[in-house]
Amino acid sequence: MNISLGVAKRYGIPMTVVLGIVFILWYALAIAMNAQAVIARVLPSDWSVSQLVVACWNMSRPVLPTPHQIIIDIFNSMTQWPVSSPRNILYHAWVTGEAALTGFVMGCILGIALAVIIVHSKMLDRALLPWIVASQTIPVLAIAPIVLVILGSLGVTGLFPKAVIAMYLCFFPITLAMVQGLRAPPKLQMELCHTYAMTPLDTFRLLRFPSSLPYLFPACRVAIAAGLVGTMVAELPTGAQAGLGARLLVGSYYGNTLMIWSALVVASLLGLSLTGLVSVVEYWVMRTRRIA
Amino acid sequence: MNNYKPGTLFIVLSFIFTLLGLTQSVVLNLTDLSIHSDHNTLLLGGFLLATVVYSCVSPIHFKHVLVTQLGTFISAYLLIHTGALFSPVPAFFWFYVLAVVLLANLSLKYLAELPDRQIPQLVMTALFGFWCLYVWQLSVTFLHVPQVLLPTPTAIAGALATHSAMLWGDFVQTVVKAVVAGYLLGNGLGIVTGILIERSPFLQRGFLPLANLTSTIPLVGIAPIAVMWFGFDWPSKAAVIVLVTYFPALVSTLAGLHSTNKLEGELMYSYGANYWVTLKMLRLPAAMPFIFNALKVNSALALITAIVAEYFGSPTVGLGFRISVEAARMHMPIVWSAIVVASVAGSLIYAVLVYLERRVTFWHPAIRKA
Amino acid sequence: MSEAEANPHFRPVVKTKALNVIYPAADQPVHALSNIDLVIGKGEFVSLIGPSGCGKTTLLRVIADLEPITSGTVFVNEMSPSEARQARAYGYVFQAPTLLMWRTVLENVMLPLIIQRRPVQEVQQIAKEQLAKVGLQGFEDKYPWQLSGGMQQRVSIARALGFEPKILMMDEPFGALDEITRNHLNQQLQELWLEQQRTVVFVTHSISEAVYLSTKIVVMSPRPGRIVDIIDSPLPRERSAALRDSEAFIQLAQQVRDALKDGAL
Amino acid sequence: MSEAEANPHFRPVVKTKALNVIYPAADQPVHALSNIDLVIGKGEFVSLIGPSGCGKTTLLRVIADLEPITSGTVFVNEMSPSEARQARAYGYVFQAPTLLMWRTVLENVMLPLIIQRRPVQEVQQIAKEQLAKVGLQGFEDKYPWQLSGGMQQRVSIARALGFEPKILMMDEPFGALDEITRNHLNQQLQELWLEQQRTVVFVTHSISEAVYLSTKIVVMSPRPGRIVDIIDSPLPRERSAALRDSEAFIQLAQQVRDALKDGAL
Amino acid sequence: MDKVTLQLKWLPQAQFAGYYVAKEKGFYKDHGIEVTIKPGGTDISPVQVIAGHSADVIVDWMPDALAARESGVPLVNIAQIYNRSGMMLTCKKSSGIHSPADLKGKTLGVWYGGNEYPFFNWMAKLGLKPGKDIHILKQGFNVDPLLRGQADCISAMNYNEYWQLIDAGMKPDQLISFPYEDEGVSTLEDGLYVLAPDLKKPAFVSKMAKFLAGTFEGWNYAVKHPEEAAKIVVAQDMSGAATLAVQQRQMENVAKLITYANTDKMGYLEPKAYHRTINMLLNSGKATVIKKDPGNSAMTHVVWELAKKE
Ligand SMILES: Nc1ncnc2c1ncn2[C@@H]1O[C@H](COP(=O)(O)OP(=O)(O)OP(=O)(O)O)[C@@H](O)[C@H]1O
Ligand SMILES: Nc1ncnc2c1ncn2[C@@H]1O[C@H](COP(=O)(O)OP(=O)(O)OP(=O)(O)O)[C@@H](O)[C@H]1O
Ligand SMILES: Cc1ncc(C[n+]2csc(CCO)c2C)c(N)n1
Ligand SMILES: [Mg+2]
Ligand SMILES: [Mg+2]
Repeated sequence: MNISLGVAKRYGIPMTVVLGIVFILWYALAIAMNAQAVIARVLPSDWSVSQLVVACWNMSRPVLPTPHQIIIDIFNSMTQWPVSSPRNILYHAWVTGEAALTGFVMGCILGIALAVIIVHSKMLDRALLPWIVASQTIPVLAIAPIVLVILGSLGVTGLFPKAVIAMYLCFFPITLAMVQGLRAPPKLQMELCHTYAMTPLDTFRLLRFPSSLPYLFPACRVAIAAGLVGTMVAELPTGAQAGLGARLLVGSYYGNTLMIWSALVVASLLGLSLTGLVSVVEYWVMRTRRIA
Repeated sequence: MNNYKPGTLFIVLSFIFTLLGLTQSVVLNLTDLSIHSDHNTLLLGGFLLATVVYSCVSPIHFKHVLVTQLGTFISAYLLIHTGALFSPVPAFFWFYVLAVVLLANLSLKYLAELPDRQIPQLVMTALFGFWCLYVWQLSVTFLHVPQVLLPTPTAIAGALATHSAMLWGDFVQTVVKAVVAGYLLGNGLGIVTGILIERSPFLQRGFLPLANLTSTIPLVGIAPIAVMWFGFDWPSKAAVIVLVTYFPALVSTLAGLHSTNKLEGELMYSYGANYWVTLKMLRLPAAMPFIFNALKVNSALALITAIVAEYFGSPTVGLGFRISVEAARMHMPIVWSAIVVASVAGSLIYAVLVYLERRVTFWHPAIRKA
Repeated sequence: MSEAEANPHFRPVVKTKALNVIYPAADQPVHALSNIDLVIGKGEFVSLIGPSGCGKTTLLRVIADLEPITSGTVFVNEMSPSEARQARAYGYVFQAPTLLMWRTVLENVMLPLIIQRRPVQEVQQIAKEQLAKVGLQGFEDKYPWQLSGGMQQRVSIARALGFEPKILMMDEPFGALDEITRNHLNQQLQELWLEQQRTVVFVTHSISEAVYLSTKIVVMSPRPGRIVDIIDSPLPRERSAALRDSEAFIQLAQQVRDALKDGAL
Repeated sequence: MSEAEANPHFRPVVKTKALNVIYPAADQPVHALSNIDLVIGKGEFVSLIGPSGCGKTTLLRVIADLEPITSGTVFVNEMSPSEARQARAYGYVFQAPTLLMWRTVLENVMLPLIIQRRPVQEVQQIAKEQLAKVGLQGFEDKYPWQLSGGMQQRVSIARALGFEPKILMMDEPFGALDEITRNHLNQQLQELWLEQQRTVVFVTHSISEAVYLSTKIVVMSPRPGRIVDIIDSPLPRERSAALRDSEAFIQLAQQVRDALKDGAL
Repeated sequence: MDKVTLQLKWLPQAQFAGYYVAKEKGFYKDHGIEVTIKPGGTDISPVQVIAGHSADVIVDWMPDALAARESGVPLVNIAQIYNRSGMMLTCKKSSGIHSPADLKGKTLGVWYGGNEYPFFNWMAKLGLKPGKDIHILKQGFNVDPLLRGQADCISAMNYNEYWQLIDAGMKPDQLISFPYEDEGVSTLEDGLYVLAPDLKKPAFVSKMAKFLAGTFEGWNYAVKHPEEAAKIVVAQDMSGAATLAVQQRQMENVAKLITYANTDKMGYLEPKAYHRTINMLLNSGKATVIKKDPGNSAMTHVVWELAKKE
């Protein structure tokens, strides 16, 4: 209770100020960007400035929608439809979040497994890492349809193919961080284990893995955000199925800017809560360690 | 002396698979007289066996490792020829494939055991890549995977050669224009803002949560908007890159500036050093490993972003344009050749960054060791 | 008021009054310094000695404006510690060597001088001399991680000496050194102090080191961290190696040892 | 052959012959150990003493299979150091405390016992006893960072003792401690060694510590790292605090001091 | 009951109403088959799906299907749903375009991904060289480029994008459209394609005949009842973006392209139209889609005739 109050005090005012500035800029930008279309298609020929401003901020197919339009759109979709309806944005957030989390878990497993074999195999250390780096320069959007089709031809459909794409984006930061983390134990600690003639498994369990946790968690935060992007990318080619990615696509397809921005905002909030989830786990796991 | 040889498991398995393949091919030859390729399958089996046995008895020294490597190459070459004789390929062929793959793995393991100076990193990486491509080629060819799903590496290489001029144009459009401009601007702004707001905890507390929020905005959502705002040509791609690279650079710069050791900070403090001196002498050098991390992560991110953004509208040139258009035309070899260009460009940028990082943060424990 | 303070030439450099430092902690706050009254005069060599955790480091840090105090007052040259720090009064040698990994040994020693914007020629000259004094000539162009822990600490010492600060604060600077090097450096420090009449506040665990170097020995005791005795040294200001075997030396050492034992009770 | 080795009961535990360790370096290789011939018998307490950089740590590391040798031979219990290590013959206390910061003090002490897959009950029991022996009862559930440097080092010592290794290797274990705690732990170590007849190889900078603890003192000298003298202690195996003031003690200390001085020339 | 999987070419919309209607109204079931309809998406290529054996039959446009044949996927048209092409180039009158000749020097949005061939053919006919006489943009999947003034003309389907422009506030008299059908460069759009080897299996052929019969019934019904068809389509949309008004209007426009609906020739591929499309593709400028004339191998009436007997 006390702590959350402190956090609110420390962050409340600065965030309000910064957000306030952002909103002011946003509304100003909305006028600048929408004016042309508003003048051409909405306003009567003898318009006044105040009419222009109001019209720009409430246009039905704006170039840049205003925050209140987005909030109202999200609010309407959440209140006017049951959660199980495809017209409720929460439904899409859930579909995306579920796949992203699954992919994240798979990415963690793959990422850690790769790091472990890289750290323990001289050959893979020298031969594999550059290819892992190269793998990340392959554009996901290009391979997503191929992966979806190939998995589809193997009879795998639904959540899993999306999770695979998410995994592809997740594992990389985790592998990099874990390779670093598993090598993080100071020389002296490794030598201590050496003098005890610890088995590699014991060394991993008792020293390497715990040492790597401070590296793992920040990477997890990056990874889960990347996984979310991956999931949404995977939802693009499959078009009209559910998910925030699909919302982005159909919003764009039907020229519904508000739908795009609502999906974007909800995606960001979803990303924030997923990274928050990782932070909570981190706080719990690392509670006995000193904050440097 | 400890006489355990690395990769014993690989030797044993490879040996078993060779024998399995050999016996099966002999049986097949005896039962089905219509096969006239006996000498070829037997030659392959014999050669494999010889290589496996040689690698088992030879010590791990430069020359012997090269012989093993060479034997593996010849076996792999014979394997392709053997496979071409049959349609569909017989079961023993796959035993040979397994044996060759294990042998390739073994020969790489031996190379890795040699001192670093004898075998440069690049050679290891290239060989590993070569064997991966080899397995890819074999599987696609002999499992009859449709080309529209996955082309063979040779087809991709062919497309690279025939369309080199076109791909060069795509490379210039996407990498030289969009990526370079967006990357420099995004990272530069991020680092500078990081340094500026580091002095103000107030701004940091206001900015960082926002930075977290925006870093979770998917770029696939921003790309269509950027095309809408900044047009079809490269500036819209650069704009998206600025947006996605800005916050990682900012956050890492801040983390780096905060990473200085307490004691070192107190030392400068006790000297009464002012902010800028401390920044120049202590905090920026200490932040460099973090900044380089961001630069490395951002390099891959920038490239992918440029390509993805081209999906949402582009002039008729660019790697993303090429990939999306040719994928729809079912010209998979061209799609993959564009992907190869993207990967090579990305890997080169990454390699340059790693080189710079080694020069700048030579003192960092992780780099010192190497 | 101690004997020395009664001296008409006595000019206080550090003065603490009813000083308390309490570290907040989740379970139980730690009373690291309790009611410390201490006066250090100009040109004095003061050693803080006491068992682990008695607050020696904390006291040093308070004087150098590195730690906020909970109550009481501290004056350094009639100023607050913060003002004294900004006037570049302190040279601090930490318990662990604190070298910048990206600077060579020479560049590390040059650091505080460069911050003072002295001409580079002169700065290099001074740094080289100081390195020679701690026996590290020939290591100028090495990086810190290429040196042993003891050598690194010697670089830290050279750095603090080159700086010519009004007050030299040393937190167990010789803890990582062998007896011979340590004695050698003790002697160097002694000569330097004699020559320059600098005020030194020195933390040590070694009774003989404290006795050999100090004009005043502050014996401390933990839980709560407090001063149990302040012993003014009867030894002459100039000290030689032979002194170690003298009666007065052994007697003073015994006095410190007893004070330590008393404090432990 | 030394006096002790002539003894029919003498059973060598460590034996090095013409041992050389040269660290390659870009500019000039460092000859860290040069032609070391050393025999350590079962149950001996051997101290390595010498100035900074003379190769004490390196010699310890070679024996414990932490450092490859350039030439010569090393045998430990008639085995190679690597085999001896795999037989879990070593308990090593490093120069700096080497605790895992995510394990409590008790869990840190339990570490080597756990990997031997001993029953948890017993392991806890032993760890608690050992912590009590180094004066840390009541700190079992603290984390290392909640302890001062000296306390951390005591945990390291407890950890090495609980393990009951055949050879106890200690690299300046008491360097970070104050004199009182140090003397106390010296005495404890002495009693323990007497009781369990363990072989100990001990690195120190302190002459009195070496003399007080050892049955054999190996005096080393740097550039190149070599043994200048091996002094068998004439003192009785059992040592008491009073011994420090005895004639024999002072004489032996002087002998070591002289050997160190000779080596320095 | 036989199972059939159908892969659509694009998002669920009235463009594919017939299949959804047939499924929802039980026409497929009446013929003894169970049909799974997989919606398409922007980058899901139906050809890849059928090559990966994840679908039995796909909806595709003929240029795409013929190009796929040359990439090694032997597609065969078994029925042609749309008899007319709905594709056109829509321009803003304000940019000074009144006839195809005015396109010179203008910026044109073009759909790539297999849909660009008729356009290039047309430009070749007009003698306009891409890059020199006209500036080309790869148009995304919406009409923004025209609305934002980034392009003077964009590609549009007369049943969809054109109406999005209207919905965005453009007036019909501000726009001018050049339907490819009128410019003589049209190609055959939505048709049903299967893999040639499958057609050798009698069981597959009879299954497909049942599928066609159900499909034709579905389309005939949808053309007659656009509102009900639109409702069915909207119910199938999982993205929650489709609206009844839009889909109903689309259905009405689509109906105009299925000229054989509710006649005996429903779904019949006119060989003349087939060959016209092939000829167009063989002559579509520098990079032709297909290099060889497939003759009659890319079409068959066998299944269609069997379906008539169902
Ligand atoms: N940052 C801190 N937070 C909480 N307690 C602290 C902190 N720093 C020191 N302490 C506690 O304050 C007391 C005094 O610590 P200090 O470091 O001054 O001791 P010291 O005399 O220098 O000991 P040593 O000889 O081991 O260096 C100790 O009990 C220590 O545990
Ligand atoms: N990894 C290394 N690479 C190069 N030189 C080294 C390395 N480790 C030690 N040395 C050098 O070898 C010599 C012996 O070092 P060692 O650490 O054994 O000394 P020591 O007697 O333990 O010193 P101290 O009392 O300072 O701990 C020194 O000159 C040192 O600089
Ligand atoms: C990215 C992209 N945009 C448009 C089309 C063309 N297209 C094919 S079917 C169809 C339905 C019409 O509403 C449209 C527009 C495409 N294939 N890919
Ligand atoms: Mg201290
Ligand atoms: Mg040492």
